Amino acid sequence: MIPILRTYLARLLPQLIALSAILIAISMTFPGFLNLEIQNDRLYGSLIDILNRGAPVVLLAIGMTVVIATKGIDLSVGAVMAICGAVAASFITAGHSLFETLLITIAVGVLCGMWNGILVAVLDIQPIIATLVLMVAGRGIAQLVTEGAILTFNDPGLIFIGSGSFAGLPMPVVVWLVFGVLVALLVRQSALGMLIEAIGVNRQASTLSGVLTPVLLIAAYMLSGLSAAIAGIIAAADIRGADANNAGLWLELDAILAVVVGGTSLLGGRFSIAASVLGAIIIQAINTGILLSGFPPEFNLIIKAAIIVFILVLQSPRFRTAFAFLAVPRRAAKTTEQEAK
Amino acid sequence: MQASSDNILTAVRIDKGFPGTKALDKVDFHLQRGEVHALLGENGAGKSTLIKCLTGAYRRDGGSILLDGVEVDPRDTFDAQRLGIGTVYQEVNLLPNLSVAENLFLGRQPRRFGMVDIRAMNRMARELLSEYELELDVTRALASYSVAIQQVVAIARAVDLSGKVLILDEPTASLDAHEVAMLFRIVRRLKARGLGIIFITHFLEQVYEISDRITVLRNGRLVGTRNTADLDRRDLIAMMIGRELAAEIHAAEAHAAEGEPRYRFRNYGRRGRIDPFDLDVRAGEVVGIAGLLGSGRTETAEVLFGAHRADSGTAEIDGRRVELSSPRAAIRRKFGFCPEDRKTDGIVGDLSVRENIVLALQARRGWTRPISRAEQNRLADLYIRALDIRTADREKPIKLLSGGNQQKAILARWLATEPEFLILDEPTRGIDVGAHAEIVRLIESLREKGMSLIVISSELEELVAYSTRIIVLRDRAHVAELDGERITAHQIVEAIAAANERRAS
Amino acid sequence: AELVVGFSQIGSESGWRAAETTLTKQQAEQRGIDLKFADAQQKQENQIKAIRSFIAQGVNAILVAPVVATGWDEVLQEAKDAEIPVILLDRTVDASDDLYLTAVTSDLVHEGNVAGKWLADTVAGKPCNVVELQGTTGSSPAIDRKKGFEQALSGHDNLKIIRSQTGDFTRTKGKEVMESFLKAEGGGKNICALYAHNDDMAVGAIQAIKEAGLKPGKDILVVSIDAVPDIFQAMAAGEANATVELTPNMAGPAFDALAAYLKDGKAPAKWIQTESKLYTQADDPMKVYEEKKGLGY
Amino acid sequence: MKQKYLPLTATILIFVLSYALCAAQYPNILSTRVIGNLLTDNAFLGIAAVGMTFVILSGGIDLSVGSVIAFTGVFLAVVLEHTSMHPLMAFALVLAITTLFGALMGMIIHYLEMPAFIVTLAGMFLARGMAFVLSIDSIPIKHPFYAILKGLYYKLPGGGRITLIGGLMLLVFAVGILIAHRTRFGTNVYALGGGTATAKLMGVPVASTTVKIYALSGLLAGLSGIVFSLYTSAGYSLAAVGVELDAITAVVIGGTLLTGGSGFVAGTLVGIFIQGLIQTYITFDGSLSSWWTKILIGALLFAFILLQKGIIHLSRDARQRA
Ligand SMILES: Nc1ncnc2c1ncn2[C@@H]1O[C@H](COP(=O)(O)OP(=O)(O)OP(=O)(O)O)[C@@H](O)[C@H]1O
Ligand SMILES: Nc1ncnc2c1ncn2[C@@H]1O[C@H](COP(=O)(O)OP(=O)(O)OP(=O)(O)O)[C@@H](O)[C@H]1O
Ligand SMILES: [Mg+2]
Ligand SMILES: [Mg+2]
Repeated sequence: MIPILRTYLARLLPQLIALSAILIAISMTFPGFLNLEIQNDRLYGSLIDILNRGAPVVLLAIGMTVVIATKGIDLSVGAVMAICGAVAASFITAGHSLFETLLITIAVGVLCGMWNGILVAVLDIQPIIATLVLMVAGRGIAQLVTEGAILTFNDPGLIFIGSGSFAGLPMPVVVWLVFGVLVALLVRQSALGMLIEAIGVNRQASTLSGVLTPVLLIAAYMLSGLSAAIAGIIAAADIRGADANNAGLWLELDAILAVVVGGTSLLGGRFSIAASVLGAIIIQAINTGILLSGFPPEFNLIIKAAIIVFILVLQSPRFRTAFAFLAVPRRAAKTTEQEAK
Repeated sequence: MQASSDNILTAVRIDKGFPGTKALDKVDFHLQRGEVHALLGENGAGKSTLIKCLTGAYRRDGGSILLDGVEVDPRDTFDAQRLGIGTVYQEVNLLPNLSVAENLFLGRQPRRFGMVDIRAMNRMARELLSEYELELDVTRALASYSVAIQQVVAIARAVDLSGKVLILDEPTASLDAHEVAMLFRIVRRLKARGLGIIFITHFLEQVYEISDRITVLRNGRLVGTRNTADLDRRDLIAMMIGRELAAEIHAAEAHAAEGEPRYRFRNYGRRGRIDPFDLDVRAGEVVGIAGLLGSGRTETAEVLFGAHRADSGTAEIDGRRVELSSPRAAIRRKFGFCPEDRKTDGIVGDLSVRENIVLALQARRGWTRPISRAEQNRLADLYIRALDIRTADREKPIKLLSGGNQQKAILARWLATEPEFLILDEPTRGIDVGAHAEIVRLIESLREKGMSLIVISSELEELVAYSTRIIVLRDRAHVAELDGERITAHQIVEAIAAANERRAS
Repeated sequence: AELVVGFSQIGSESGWRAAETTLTKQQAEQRGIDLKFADAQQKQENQIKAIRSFIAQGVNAILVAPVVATGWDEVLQEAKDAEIPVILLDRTVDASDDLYLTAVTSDLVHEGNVAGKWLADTVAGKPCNVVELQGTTGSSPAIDRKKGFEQALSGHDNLKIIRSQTGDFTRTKGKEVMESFLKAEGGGKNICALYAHNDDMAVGAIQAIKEAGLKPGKDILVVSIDAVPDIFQAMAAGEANATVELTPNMAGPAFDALAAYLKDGKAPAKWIQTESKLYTQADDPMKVYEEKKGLGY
Repeated sequence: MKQKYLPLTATILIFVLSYALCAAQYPNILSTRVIGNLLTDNAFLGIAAVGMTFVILSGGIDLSVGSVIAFTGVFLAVVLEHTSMHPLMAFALVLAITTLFGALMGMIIHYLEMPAFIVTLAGMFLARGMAFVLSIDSIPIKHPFYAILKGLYYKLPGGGRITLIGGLMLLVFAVGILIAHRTRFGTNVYALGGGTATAKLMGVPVASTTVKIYALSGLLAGLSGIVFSLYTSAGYSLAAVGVELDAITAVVIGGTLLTGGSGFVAGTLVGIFIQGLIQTYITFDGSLSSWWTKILIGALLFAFILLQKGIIHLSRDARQRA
């Protein structure tokens, strides 16, 4: 167990370092940043805000990771979020029960994912373009549902998902934690993870080895649709209304960024859900840090770009090899250790 | 070893390490003007790595390179080309999306008024290829031609680039006898012109046919350099593998299989790929498939395995009709298929050797029943040992293995599924002598255990050694079947020639 | 013959704009006008394309809700050359005023000013720290509503804008940014008032204030702009204090002016300014809510 | 006909077909005005898409073009307003900046081995951020030289115009086609798309080619920004949001594979026209709500891709049978 834990930590090390660096940097400019207190049975503080506000991107990143691992990309997640938010709001206001609403919404999200998956796996359309179709049309569909307005609702159950709390944590955090753990267990305790990585690296060789490529590809996009549905529900529940115009707008880029910051290659193959979640949290930490910093908003983008470039440069393979001499003694130690076994 | 003034290329104490591997350890290498110098060694000995260091594709860790007595340091392959070193790297290394002509003249296209003169380029390309007896539409994408043709194009390009040195890393792996002969004619001509030629291969006949001197590497170290004439085959093999080889491919013994055919294909085929054919395979039988390049051998295998769905005919196993509509369906029937093009159809490059080995087995079990890590390790170790796959450890990404070792890992992938019907398309391509003999032995033992095998190979000697029957292909059709006494290399050549004559007339 | 009017709308980025679109279509229908609607998806180039193709189709008049003030001279000149009158809706442009018939807009700076005045009057000299939720960085409502508000505050040294960040005109961002304001300002204790460039952000921010355990409307005064239905609900609940109306019915006056112009060539005034009416909790918010909620907000 | 021209031919066929269909419904679409507009209105997009074509052919992607266009516009507006620099001088300056910006991204992509998607995404944030810092206001450009440039057009019979910028786009396409198919650099671009590792082994100067590709894309994005500033006579930091996606779509509709290595610059022009046609059709129709507009654009995009696939598939089958 311990060696597995160690390889796990080694995988996540760059992300953990980046996150700590950002948190430290923020807390130096804004002293109260690390404070946590309990208020109304709920943890309260900027750190919790990061986890909470990061929920949509974390969720999207979880699905996106799997899609990217298959060498795909899903640009439609933002639009699917909007669709699902709109569907949830319209069902709950039409008097359906919370359970029915959630079920339908999730079904819609999964269906959207399936559509993408079929375009990619069966019609063999390139993922960027295949999902661009739904990215463009999806927001229209969402607006069709809400007729361009913000569809507000008062159902306490649905609102609870957005702003309630469980065991001291805001519900969105609980949701993504549970979802992330479930997905990670699903892919790593079954053979899905390896098969998906195989498809991402060499689809043809995988098919020839008997891997059920089309089905797994479709499943990957369906998972992404599911993540987007949950993210959409949370986003709508958070503001007690479905904003089809703006929900999830450009979030697909943040999600992709999160996956890359998490160290998963856009060329497919090896992936780590946990690292992507950390990536999303890093991005949210940057956003929250910018908000707390009090800089005028015209600097937001520049600050964000600079920090991202910095993190990516630190992570880039070249940079790492350039500083490989730092790691050499450690690696040598590891080999001798292995030989000793 | 004296540094003769005749040396055109001298490499001194070349070092190259990869994480976990010392690929080259102070290797010296001297290439003379007007000689063909064979560079030999087992899979993973470091041959390709040495080549890549010489041509700047890898940065060497240490050592120096002299070209014509002048120290050079090619920073990249472009540099090496400018210095007059033309290279064919091991895997076909041309660009499939470019036209044949563009591949030939990439980076040195003829220009007029600053623009590339496409017409002149195509004309030059046709002229260049006519030396190789190839009449191609040079404006078509390279991908539309077979691996063999691509290989010839790669050779043509390298030869044209080599002002001083020509390096050929297993250029003959996917060529048949005819093309090899043609290549050798060209090599001799270049040699007469005073070029130095480095030639890497695992075919020892070819070594003796063409080379003047031999340098052997083992585990990244120089074993020695000898005159070919002074070194007999046994000693050479001993130099390469560090021990005596029990026996090389032994002579054929007739082993006709008994009993009813287990696998029965009737009128099986796919339009545009392979004409309908009948095929029966018994348990404990090896059916060899012979034919020239592009004769449809790979297509036969792919149709049998369901990689391309057959559009005519029926398949029966043990008398029961089966649909082999996809690789999955075939694998469910305990089929296995080791493809010819390992780079695109075989290896899953970024995954580890272990994962590559268990992939097909895992795919057959389905994703819900993962093979435990311990079991994966056991399988991987088992086959790494059984097939002698040279790798630092089982977690190494397979793309970092040498070509021959990748081939063995793919073979292991299928053996792990314990197939009953195994199709091997060029299983020994790029495999060293030692391993070659082992694979032949392996095929024998699988046959003895009652497995049915279909083996495609361009090496007739090898086919003759293990086949119980041989099918000869021509123009995408099965044209002859040899069995019993008639299984000899001579008969196969006859059958192909007869077919060719018929085509010619 | 039937009057054909092209309408180049910015897009559908908010409930307010959806209402404007709905009302424009309604108004056109009432007057028997054949309205050609083109949605520009927030892009000026699409608006220019739309106007050009309206000209190519030979419509009788064009309505434009320009996404940005600059860059219209050329295409307006083309319309003028083709003798098609152009009316600007809800935002003005930086072009010479003989290129269009009239502009039906509110005064964005004035809106900010009204909001600022209300705040200044309400706090009546007491010291008050204000946080500001800006609209989309660079958009003209964000720039002008900020300017107007700051003008109203100048001279009132008791009022200070302590934090100002963009909330992109959306509820989600409004809530998120407000959360960070609250954290940054001692859990909200230092904040006395919130000024949001639109109601949507205010609605989001109100939720953030509530979740932080404070009472919006009392602990923190909330003033915003647009007067969309949801803010009236909040006002009725005592959670918002004031809003400045931006009417979505710009098309009514525009069509009236157009009809007059086409009938006897009477050029209307170059600027038809809509009222920037201030609503407070005293204005029976529930009644206004009921009036507004069917308008497609 | 050659296999490799198939996607291009399919695209052209689809365009002609749909143009005919539109014209049958709205005869006005045949007017020279509409055709002139198609050129003028899409000029900036077309120019940016040429750069994008090269990037995609090489197997990369450039998400920064929209922001670079906005930055260019704001930069020009600020410079022309606050200094007495001649616009031509300002053009040269801004082109130098955007080219350098592109080259820098290319260097990061190559030397740090980072994926183009992410590097250019950061570039996108950075360029728009720079635009914001220069000015958040939209600034009109009133320089007389702009008026002169805008006065340059060729009047077609029927009221249409071939404007300077429309002509410039055609010129850029012509040069782009020449570079892609008639220069060593062009072949190297395709070579990178065929596989960087292989290209490297074949002696393609991968580093300099990559840098040049992104520099070219930066240059053309800058040029596109100049065209956009001529088009609107203004600089605005929120301009041209999402143009990169339009450009990518045009490139792909034009038959270029996003995986790189295969496609045509000329196809991109047809892709631009197809997109322009969709827009024109929707405004001529004029009955669609905002949301139906989006849905229809998505559906048409899908239909075009499907049609293209279908045509390629059919003709390939026909050939195999022949
Ligand atoms: N890029 C790389 N990274 C890590 N290890 C490598 C890399 N390339 C080669 N190796 C290792 O270096 C050793 C020598 O490989 P090389 O390809 O030179 O063998 P070879 O003699 O050409 O074998 P073959 O006959 O199979 O082609 C092998 O152990 C291989 O695994
Ligand atoms: N003359 C040709 N023109 C176009 N394509 C060809 C031609 N010959 C072969 N090919 C293609 O090249 C590929 C390889 O040919 P094929 O598989 O038939 O060879 P083979 O008989 O298996 O020989 P080998 O296994 O030695 O390559 C096939 O995809 C085939 O379609
Ligand atoms: Mg080798
Ligand atoms: Mg073959």
